[in-house]
Amino acid sequence: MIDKNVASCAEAVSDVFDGATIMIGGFGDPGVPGRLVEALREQGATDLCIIHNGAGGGDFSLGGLIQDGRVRKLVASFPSGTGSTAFRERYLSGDIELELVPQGTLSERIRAAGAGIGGFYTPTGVGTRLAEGKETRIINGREYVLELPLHADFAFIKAHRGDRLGNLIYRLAMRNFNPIMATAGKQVIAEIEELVPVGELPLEEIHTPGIFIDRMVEVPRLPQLFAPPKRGAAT
Amino acid sequence: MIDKNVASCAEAVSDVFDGATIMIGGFGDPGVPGRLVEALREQGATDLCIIHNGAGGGDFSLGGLIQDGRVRKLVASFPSGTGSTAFRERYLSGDIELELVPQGTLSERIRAAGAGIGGFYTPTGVGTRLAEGKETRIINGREYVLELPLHADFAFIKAHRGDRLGNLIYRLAMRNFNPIMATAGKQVIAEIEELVPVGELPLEEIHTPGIFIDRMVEVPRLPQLFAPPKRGAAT
Amino acid sequence: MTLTRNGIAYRVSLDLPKGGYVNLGIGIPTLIPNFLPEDTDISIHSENGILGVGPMAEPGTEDPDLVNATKEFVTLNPGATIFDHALSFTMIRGGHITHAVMGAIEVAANGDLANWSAPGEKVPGVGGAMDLAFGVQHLYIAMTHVTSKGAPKILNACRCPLTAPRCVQRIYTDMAVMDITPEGMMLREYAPGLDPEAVQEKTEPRLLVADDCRPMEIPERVNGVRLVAETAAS
Amino acid sequence: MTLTRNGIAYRVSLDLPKGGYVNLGIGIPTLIPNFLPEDTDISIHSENGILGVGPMAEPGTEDPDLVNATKEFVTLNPGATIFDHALSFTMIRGGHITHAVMGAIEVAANGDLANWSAPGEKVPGVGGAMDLAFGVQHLYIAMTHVTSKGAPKILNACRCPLTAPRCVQRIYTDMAVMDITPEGMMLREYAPGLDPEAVQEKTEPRLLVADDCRPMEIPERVNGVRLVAETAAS
Repeated sequence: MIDKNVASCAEAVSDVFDGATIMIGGFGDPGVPGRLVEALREQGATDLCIIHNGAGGGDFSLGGLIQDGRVRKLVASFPSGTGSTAFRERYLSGDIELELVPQGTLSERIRAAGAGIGGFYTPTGVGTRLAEGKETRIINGREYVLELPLHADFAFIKAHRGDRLGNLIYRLAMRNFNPIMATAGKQVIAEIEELVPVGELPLEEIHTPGIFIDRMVEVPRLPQLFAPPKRGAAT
Repeated sequence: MIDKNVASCAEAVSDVFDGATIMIGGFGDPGVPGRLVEALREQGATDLCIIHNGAGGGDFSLGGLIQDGRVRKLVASFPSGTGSTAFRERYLSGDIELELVPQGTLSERIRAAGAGIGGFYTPTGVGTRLAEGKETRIINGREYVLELPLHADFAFIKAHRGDRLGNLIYRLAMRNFNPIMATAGKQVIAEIEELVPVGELPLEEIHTPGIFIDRMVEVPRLPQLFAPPKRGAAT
Repeated sequence: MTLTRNGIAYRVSLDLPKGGYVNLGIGIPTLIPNFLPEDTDISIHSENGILGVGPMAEPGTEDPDLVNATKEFVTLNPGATIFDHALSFTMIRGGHITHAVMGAIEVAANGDLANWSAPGEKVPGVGGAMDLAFGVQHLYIAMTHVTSKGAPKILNACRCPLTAPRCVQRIYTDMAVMDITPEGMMLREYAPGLDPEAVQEKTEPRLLVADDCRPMEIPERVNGVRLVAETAAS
Repeated sequence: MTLTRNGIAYRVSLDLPKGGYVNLGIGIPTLIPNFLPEDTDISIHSENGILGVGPMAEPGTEDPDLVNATKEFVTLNPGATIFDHALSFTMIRGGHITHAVMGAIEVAANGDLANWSAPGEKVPGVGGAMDLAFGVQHLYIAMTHVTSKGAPKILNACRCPLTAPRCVQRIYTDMAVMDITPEGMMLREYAPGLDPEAVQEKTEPRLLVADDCRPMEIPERVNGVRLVAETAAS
């Protein structure tokens, strides 16, 4: 019987190696696998390349990992949030490299990696600083820039409910980058809030089929981070 | 108040013009908007280019449209099914043009059109007859072929339930090409089995957000085409 | 007299059509939903995967899993949908979002937009601004006409790094409504009490004046919110 | 003695690992699920957007919305998932499907595969075969060793149009199990009662014989289904 569940976040991230490239899901707080990232801080791997929409906040999760000096490079669309103090400090001192990518291009490059696409042409960025040095091409009268897939050794994602096969459901805006990062990491590790028996997740509502998931760990939702949804439609 | 519902299939397809390119969803029977295609047969537009996985069957729906001599060109991955007798006959007599596309490339080209991607590199087909004459390129040591988006003037799709805003839910294997074709047609017309009030479709289960839908028509499921699902998990 | 920030938002709201799919940037655009009639069925899009964003959540009722692209806690309107980033940017890049309204640092006469990298900003961040500027059907700018130091923001050519070239269709400011046309920037409306010359004075490129150019029809207040500033323009 | 079609399917089933994600083509591969132990948690993938395909539907209980890629009415196993074509081919092209088992018209010594366009077939059709051949981690071929006229199907070079070059990893036939290796085609196992020479006789390329090459261990019947043919190979 296949059971992708592991006992702890520490076990889930135990094989992350120095120099690894790691995708971290989430946008703002929703969908960030914060406990996995905290376990990675404990685990010790360093010289990491992180792919995430922002640069984390405060000294928890990605913010803490950056503050600890463990991140060599960040690939992000919006690392300039006011809360991203650790990144700001290390970026301004030249201690971290930044690859700035428009958000839609970031998401599409991740999807391309997961879908076996070798590259794609997007209009986004043509004629701007973010396309400088990149190959462009006119197709049907419109100019596009060639963008390449973003692969990762590991993807850390977060979901609301999951079963032992790795089938996952996200809640509300927790979804964001998580389903596409789940397709793009060589090893995909899911932090889930609730493990349920196989067959309990409604078939047609499963957002991420288990095929994409290598390991998962149940981290019950913290009560102080939870307020009940306000509208019937929202659950 | 926005209400994308129209009264009849005839009204839904009334503006299809001669020479139009039309995507038709479905794979096998599930998800084929057969009543819309039948209304199109009545409507009379001809010289059509149809994008569909197969070539239809018998003399109903796409099979009938081809039999009526209304299809100039078919873009498909598997037009050779034994039931596709109308296509076979017209193809062998040279009366219909065929663009044969591997199924994954067909799906990705449709998605690219919907997602504003100008083209993409896929490994599928490199070194085979289906990539002959196409541009290839080596990226990270692997050879890829450049494929371009497939746009359409109209997309005919089918869903199980929908609300007046165009939010749609598919049932079981009815989903297939429908959600991606919904993004790729200039005018997207949905045949739905049941119209429900806004708010009734569970928020996180909606497969196609209404933004992609222009018009929809309720065509109640025919009892003789329905057998109750056999397992609890399957509904 | 010039418009307040709410006044600019109100004026934009009049141009958003029933059933539109609208992405709103930070700043003045976030005030727009307050002025939309209830029956417009306008769906507000948020890059992080929401269509049908409702009002901000009341304090104490926030749902930690429900934020908008600015990371504010929001609610959902009936008929809202949730999706992943790939589909969210399919909506944007694929041209399905009918309107985006965003702020700007600079706009040029040819519609060039600069709003992602300000002078002196040390940490760059672009978010979804570029995809929106390249992808949506109609890009509207809502901003103050001049900088806090009184310098023009509507220029002959942008000096800051571009978000996208030739992307802006219409500009709404506290002083005027202007369209980018093939012939140049065209003044459509000016704030009550101003005139085309007063707008031109604060605008670097030469303005064309539309045949039907007119003062904005704008109430002083709506729902108790002031739309027209109490003091005259500086 | 040679294997029956069920025998070939049985032999393939022994090599599919626990927890594998397997796409099965038409013909012999469709017989494989009958031989998988219940606890393998192998998920059968169908191109039209199903992972976790179960047994064929019993007559009278078919669900019209639930067919596999061959358009047969199927059921779903617990834990099955449904998705659209984009995600289905993300699984295939992105290398997430661990195994595909398909039939072949011809296989060449270098692993070239031809199975989408047969000689004399007038209407071409490719379906998902090319994406599978280019995308999956392990591509296995399950087929009869020779054509119905007795001609070899394992050739020095394919004559029919290729599905994909150098894609096949292993071939299972009624006579043998062979691997494509960098050195050439290597015989691993032969049907009970045959020997390497008998296999070579029906195979165009020169076969390498593995050091541990051996007769297949295969029961005559499983669950009443005959795995070994009653008559000797022609």
